[in-house]
Amino acid sequence: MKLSDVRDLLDTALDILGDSAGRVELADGRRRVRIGRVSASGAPSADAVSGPEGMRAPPEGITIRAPAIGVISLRDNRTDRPLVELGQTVTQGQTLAFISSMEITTKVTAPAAGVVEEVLVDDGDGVEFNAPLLKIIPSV
Amino acid sequence: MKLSDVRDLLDTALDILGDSAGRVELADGRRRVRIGRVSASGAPSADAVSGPEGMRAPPEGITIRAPAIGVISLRDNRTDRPLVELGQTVTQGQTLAFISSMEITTKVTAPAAGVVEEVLVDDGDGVEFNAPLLKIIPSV
Amino acid sequence: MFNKILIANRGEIALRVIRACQELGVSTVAVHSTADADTVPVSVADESVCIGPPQVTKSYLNMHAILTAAKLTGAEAIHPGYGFLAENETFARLVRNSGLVFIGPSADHIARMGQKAEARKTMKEAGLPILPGSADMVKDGDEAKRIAADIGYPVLLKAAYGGGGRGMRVVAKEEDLGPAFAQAAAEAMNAFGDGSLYLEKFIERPHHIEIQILADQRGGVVHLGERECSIQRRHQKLIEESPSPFLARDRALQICETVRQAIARIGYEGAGTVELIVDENRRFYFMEMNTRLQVEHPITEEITGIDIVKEQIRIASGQPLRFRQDDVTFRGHSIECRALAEDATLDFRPCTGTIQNLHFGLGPGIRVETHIYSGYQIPATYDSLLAKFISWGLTRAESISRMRRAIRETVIEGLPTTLPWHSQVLVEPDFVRGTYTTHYVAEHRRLQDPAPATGAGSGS
Amino acid sequence: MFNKILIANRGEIALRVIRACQELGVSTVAVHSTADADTVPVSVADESVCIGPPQVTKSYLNMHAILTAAKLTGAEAIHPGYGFLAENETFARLVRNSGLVFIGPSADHIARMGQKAEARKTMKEAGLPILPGSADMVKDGDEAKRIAADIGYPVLLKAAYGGGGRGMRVVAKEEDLGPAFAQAAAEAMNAFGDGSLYLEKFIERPHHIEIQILADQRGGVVHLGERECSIQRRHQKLIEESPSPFLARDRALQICETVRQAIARIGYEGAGTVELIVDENRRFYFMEMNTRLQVEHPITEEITGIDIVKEQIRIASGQPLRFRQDDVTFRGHSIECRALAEDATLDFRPCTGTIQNLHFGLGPGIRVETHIYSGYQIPATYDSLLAKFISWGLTRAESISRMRRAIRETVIEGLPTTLPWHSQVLVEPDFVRGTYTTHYVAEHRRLQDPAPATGAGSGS
Repeated sequence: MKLSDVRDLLDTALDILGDSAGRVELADGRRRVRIGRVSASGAPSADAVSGPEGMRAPPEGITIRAPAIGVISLRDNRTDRPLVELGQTVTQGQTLAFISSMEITTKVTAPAAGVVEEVLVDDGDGVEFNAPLLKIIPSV
Repeated sequence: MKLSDVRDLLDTALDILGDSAGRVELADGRRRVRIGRVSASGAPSADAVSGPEGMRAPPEGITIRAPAIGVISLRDNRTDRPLVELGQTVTQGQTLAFISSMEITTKVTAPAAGVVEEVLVDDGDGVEFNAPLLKIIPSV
Repeated sequence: MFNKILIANRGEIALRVIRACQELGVSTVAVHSTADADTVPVSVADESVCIGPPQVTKSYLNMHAILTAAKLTGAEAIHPGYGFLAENETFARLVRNSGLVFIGPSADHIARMGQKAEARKTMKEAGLPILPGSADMVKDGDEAKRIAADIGYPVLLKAAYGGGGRGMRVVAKEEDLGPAFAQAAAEAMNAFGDGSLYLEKFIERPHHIEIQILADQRGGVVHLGERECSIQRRHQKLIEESPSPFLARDRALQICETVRQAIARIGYEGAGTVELIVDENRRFYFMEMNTRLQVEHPITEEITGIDIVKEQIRIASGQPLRFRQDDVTFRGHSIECRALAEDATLDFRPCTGTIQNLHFGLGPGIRVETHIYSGYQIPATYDSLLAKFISWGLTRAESISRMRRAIRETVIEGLPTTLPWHSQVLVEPDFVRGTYTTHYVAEHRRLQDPAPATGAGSGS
Repeated sequence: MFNKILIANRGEIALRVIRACQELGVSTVAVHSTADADTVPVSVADESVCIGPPQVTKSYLNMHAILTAAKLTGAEAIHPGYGFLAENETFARLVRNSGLVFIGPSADHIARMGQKAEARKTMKEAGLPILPGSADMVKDGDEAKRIAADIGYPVLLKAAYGGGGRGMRVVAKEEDLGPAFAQAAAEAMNAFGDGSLYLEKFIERPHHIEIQILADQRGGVVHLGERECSIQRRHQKLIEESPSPFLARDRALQICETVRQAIARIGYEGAGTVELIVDENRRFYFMEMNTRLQVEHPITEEITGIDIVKEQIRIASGQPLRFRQDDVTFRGHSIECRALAEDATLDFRPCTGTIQNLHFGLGPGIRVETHIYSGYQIPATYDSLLAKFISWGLTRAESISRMRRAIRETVIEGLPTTLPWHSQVLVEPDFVRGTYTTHYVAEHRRLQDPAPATGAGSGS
């Protein structure tokens, strides 16, 4: 089974089994696995911009993809605090994540200023090259 | 090469090499071959029915196909005269040709009364099952 | 060698024969019905001739049309493939009387082997054991007991004019024979209007094993080993393999040699297959002879390296065999899976449809014999064989693993096929161990259950 | 045996290795660039991981990305295929230092065989003849004459830092050597800024013949016969065959055995190929060793029945070879034609395009190794190999006739391929007779002429 297949499968599972926050916990005594789709609650939704002045298209989200294969870290190495939170406004060039592949660590930075709409991976996940990591809605 | 390919090839050759009657003669000392496309001069053409009353579609020709594989004879066995001529009016059930396959001879008859528009084979040709032999324009 | 051969068949076997001709530098004429105009053999042959409408009696069984096609195209010989006119003595005679060569045995041999009783008599005289039983119909229970005492229990009572199991009884001991005879006779009378019964030795765990023979016009005869064909349903083979996993090599070669000598005695010519029934104790009995190419001939080609179709053509052209028995070597193991347009979950119900998407898993040790292509519409008129998957491996295990892998990679969309069933057989323990008999399909009905969602193609 | 193997390659060879793993019951991880996401090996593998963008340096040559993929998926071993990292000593070392198994020889053997001079020294010590010549650069015409007198005329002068024929002279007799030396040195100085020259024996009609070796971790070494690979252009092979039509069987086996013993002496492990140059008199000289699987390995598999890729994996997992030299048998003849996305009429110019229509001529004795499918877009980034056609026949003539027939039936539309050229070679008298050398492609340039309208695919 391919990584993308797993992703699709989990997506379906969450639709069926997920709680209100879109999360499922699986535990078998020895291990506990939490699967969650990170919802874009803090980000402006398409609805929010509709209305009298809402005829223009909603701002398009930018998907930030993995620049390398490796293990993703969403936390600051020293403080252990999340690098970014959902709904947070980021500046262009701001560090969003790190990917470690063997001894090499690659920084994932914001290509534009904007608001973090979605985080598509969990801290510690293995990610393929080009895998979608986060979505940001660029500031207009 | 298939029989149908040969037919197409000959068709093209006739377009290029044929005389005004659409015939070509090939001879190599030992053998002489005449290839000819039988034109439908005697049959009413589409042009003939156009004009003020010509809005209806031209009468559709019926293609008479070989009911068996074999060698075709377009002549009366006893008189050696052609069974039908181009432009000739035939009655339903009239014998148009014979196909001999081993000891068996199959009669080709007109499925409807009409005018012989086109003869697509030469006397003595080998024909496949279902090969087009003649076209007749049925009497309306 | 011939200049031009007409192939009086269709589908994969027509293509197989055309390829053999091309390799020999012989021109080919494909004959076809109107339904088969757009098929691969027709497009690959040097010439093609439409001989009739879809109905086989008016096309592929139409002897006059086929002979006329041969005359019109100047073909010198006719290869009948298998099925259709391949074992028709009249056709073989007609072809020869027309001054053409029939690629196969003499009409006399076809005739003799086509009659079951005559075939058994001939081969018994030639030295092959025959299943013990009543030579003729059995009068009554007492006569049955005398014969049974002679051949030993268990015995099988069979309706002379029957089929489908009616009027059939297996009897294990003498005291049951009287009542069984009465019941079977009554049942046969009821079903077929005639209560006549035969009696023969009952083989509890039979193997259908066949021996491939090649014989030239000068008395040269070789065998190409055996094929195990026990996996059948309604007498149609679904999987064949060579060598047989049931026979030790020395026993197999012993049987093959006995058959070879018998075939030499009857003066047979061409390719032929001797079908045997082999019992639990590896005793064998002659059942019948197929005087033609078999569907499953490729597995023998894979292990011997000999192209049986080309040898048929060489023999028919008068050439002697280019090898003697000692020159025939056997390497590795080969399996054939017949992908049929049938739904195994509905008791192998034939299906039609259009091939929507087609991809064959190929690679090392895999040969696919097929005439289908993406967009090909399977006609309901003809048989259901879509493709033969033939695997070869240095060992039986390798041959199985390659077949699994090839089928797993294969995509045939547009209609059900037997491949999901084959996939399940290829991992089923009795098959993997090679311990199976002609009862295999019936004893493993659960393999016909609809496959789980993970896909029956999964070979792991 | 391993539980999971990562295949660090793409295209047909990735598929070939995945199939071998599946037959061994080993899980597979396909790594791929973004350009290769929709390819057959990616879809057939149990898992797939995207490791980088289309550029090979960032994907298929990206050692860290590949090792990371292995770590993330839990693969225990890495098969490098051919090309890319297959002969990269650093990668082999990195893999082993990461606690994984590199399916191939030791980094030391890769390193030693990767340096031409070092490889020749090693194999000379191990007992293989080396092309006679100056070990070092030649000072002047007088030294050249002394060496030439020793090794015999004709000799070849070669620019030490050159290529493309500049600074190169063939000298047939001593009186011409002085002037030729001066000219070649001047030409080399002009072209490369250095006039240094080597001198070696000139082989007028050379054959490129290679020996396939398998060596386990316990000193077991077997050869699997030779391959004749003389039909090349710009050092890329276009047709290979086994056995070589140039060598009598006893001479071929003598050479193979000499090579086998030499390989045993250097303690090599895994599959490997020893490339030889063979002269008019069947004398052979070691040229180089490829410490990996060769593109043309299938022809050896066809005649020996041994699955070289599976043996590579077994060896890497620590298993001893399951056969000794005496157990290796050779049957028949096999030919490979490499169908490349190149236009032979434009001096084999590489082409790209989308496969529009695809149909492979299959049938007896034909194996096709390919990753292409109908609708597949050939990326310009990678090499031009579309499919390998491998034919087998009991004789060389049968192998050739089957290859002709298979190519004639094959349809690959959407871009030019080398198949029309191959079709012409397969009926060209020098090829059919088997009398060709490495000059074949150059000496038969007319085969590169645009084909007549009747179609180059016509094999008759």
